[in-house]
Amino acid sequence: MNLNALWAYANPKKFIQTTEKVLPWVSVLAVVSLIVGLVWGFFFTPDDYRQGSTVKIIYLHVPSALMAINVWLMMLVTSLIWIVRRHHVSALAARAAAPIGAVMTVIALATGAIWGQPMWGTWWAWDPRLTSFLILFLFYLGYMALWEAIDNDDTAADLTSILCLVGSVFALLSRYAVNFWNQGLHQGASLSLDKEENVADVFWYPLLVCIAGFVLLFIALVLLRTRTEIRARRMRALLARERMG
Amino acid sequence: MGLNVSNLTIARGGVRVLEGVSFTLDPGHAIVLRGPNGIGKTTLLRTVAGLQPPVSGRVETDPDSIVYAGHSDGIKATLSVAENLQFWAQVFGETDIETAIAAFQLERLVTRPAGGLSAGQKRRLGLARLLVTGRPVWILDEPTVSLDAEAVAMFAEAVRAHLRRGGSALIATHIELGLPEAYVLEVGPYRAVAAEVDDFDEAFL
Amino acid sequence: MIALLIRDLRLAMRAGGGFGLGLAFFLIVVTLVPFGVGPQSDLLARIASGILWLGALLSCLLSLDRILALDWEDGSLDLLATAPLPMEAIVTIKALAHWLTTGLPLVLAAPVFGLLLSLPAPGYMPLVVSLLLGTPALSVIGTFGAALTVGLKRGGLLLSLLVLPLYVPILIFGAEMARRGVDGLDYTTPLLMLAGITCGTIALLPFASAAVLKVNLR
Amino acid sequence: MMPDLGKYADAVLSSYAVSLVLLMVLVWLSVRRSKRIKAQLQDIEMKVKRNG
Repeated sequence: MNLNALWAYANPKKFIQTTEKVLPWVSVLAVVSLIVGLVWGFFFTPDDYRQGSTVKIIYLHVPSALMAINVWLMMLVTSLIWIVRRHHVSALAARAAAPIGAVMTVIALATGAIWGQPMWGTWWAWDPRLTSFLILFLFYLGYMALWEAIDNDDTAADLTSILCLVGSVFALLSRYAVNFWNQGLHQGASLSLDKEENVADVFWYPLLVCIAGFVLLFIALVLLRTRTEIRARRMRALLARERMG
Repeated sequence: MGLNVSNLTIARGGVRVLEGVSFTLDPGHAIVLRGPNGIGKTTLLRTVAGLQPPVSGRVETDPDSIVYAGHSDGIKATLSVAENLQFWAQVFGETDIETAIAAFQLERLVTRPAGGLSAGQKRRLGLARLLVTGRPVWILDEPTVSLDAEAVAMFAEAVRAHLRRGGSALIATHIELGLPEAYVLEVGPYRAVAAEVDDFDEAFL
Repeated sequence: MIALLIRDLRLAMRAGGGFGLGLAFFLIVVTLVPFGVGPQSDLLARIASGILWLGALLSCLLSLDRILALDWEDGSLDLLATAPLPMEAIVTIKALAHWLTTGLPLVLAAPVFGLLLSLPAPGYMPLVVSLLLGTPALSVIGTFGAALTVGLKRGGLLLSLLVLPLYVPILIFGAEMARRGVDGLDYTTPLLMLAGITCGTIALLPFASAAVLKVNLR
Repeated sequence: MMPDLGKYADAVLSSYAVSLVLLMVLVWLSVRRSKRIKAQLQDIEMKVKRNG
């Protein structure tokens, strides 16, 4: 496939036309896989011998934590595309994704806190992972606030893209700084995806379905919200032209 | 070193305001831009001065030959008149501020803090800044706001002297400056034509 | 460039807000802490380095919106943008002027305020060094934030929201270095990390600030 | 039907509740805004076309 043909979808009108057809399918797939994954995980998996039934929280905690980071990465990529190629759809997709990422971060933090209470005996610990997610949440808030604060859409797109780039570097620095600052309680290996062999198959397959569900849900929401942003943008452009007569 | 603008299209807030603007400004000449409010004169001047990129078209000039003066003069209230001018002279690598002070009759005000000047005096100080920069192409947006008749004459004389030295000026204004030798450019005919509503693309219009 | 620096310093002195205000705020924070946590000197000694770092950070934050806002309002920024100075140089000078008027006085005053909070003797050296290394980065990052929010009406609060997360790594390494110094531990690692972050920030962030400022001037 | 969650029932159930509520609120807000903006845009497009 010719790579240049891909850029055609960066035309707002073409984007709306294409996503019109794709969106229902993605939405249905997302709902189905979320229901399958969560039902499978909640009703048909055994308890962990150490963590008891709290292991079921994994089906929400791990996918949302993954998405919290991946959404930011997606915003970084689309910001770069905006800076380099100046496709408006790209900048608007980043804007559309940010609230989703923020909600994912909140879910990861909330489920983490609820899970931590019985396991570690505390709702909140200044553990490196938890702290990093809190900082990530602050980055999302700042990014969204900057979008909201600026009237001119192109200016807002430029500024938020640069903030996203600079923020990514500093988020990474914070991650290392926080690790250095406190070694932490969070079990890295047994539940994280980097060492998948440590998660028994009974937990692993429903988890995979849940992750797929979260990814699909994110795609569906991003498409929907990007369409909204494109329309809102066109609306503002038309109104501005009306005013100028 | 002149200024050559060809087929320039400019936008304000994402909406095209002027398109196909072309003109040439040669050394020793002045162009006065005229047109109703909101037509895009300020945007045009800012684009020519390099503060914002054009939608399409070209501005050919040496960026180191241009000095821009907008609606506000960049005057610091706590610095004296002489300190304000000295600062801008240093930024542009010049030293002489006496000529500028004399041209706008600021002699009696040099030690006064700029915050204590009247609006017209501030404007004169802002215009005197043009002289201390030593740059040949002046780009002026409504330079005569809050000036009285005498000060307008002062300004016209300063522009005329500047043109005699081989400089040039691009001025947006509503009033008669008393510069009969200046070429008047009406920007009204360049007003951008709105595109078809249905056919929307990257510009969302 | 020197002219711009001299002008900014002169303006800070004449307006009176420059040197004095940040220091006064720092002093107030240090005075209020014992009211909040109690006057026991062993407790104060334990938290002194952290409080001093937080106080320095907050008083730095206080003056950030003035870095560019005044020059924006009176049109100086437009004129500077068309002057023969690269925008990168302008933002660097602005950050330097901010550091000289805010950061440096804080660094010099920190030992005195350390006395007030019964900072243990081995802590003074690492505290001052960490502040000396960290505060320039605070000013440079703050200039980036100020450039982002320069055209906005209610920029002040947004500026804090944008800048504070960026301050996290510097605060962590700076405070960690000071804390290790107090405990008599080896503080080479945080020292090197802090120095590295500051150098990287000073070297690279002005390009981002300049790009942002150019966008805002359009 | 309902699996035995033992002594951690509160934790498990509340984390599912919190997550699902948050996700649903996000979806609901997105859909609502999408519909509203779509309608508004249609209005404006009509108006612009009528005015020529």
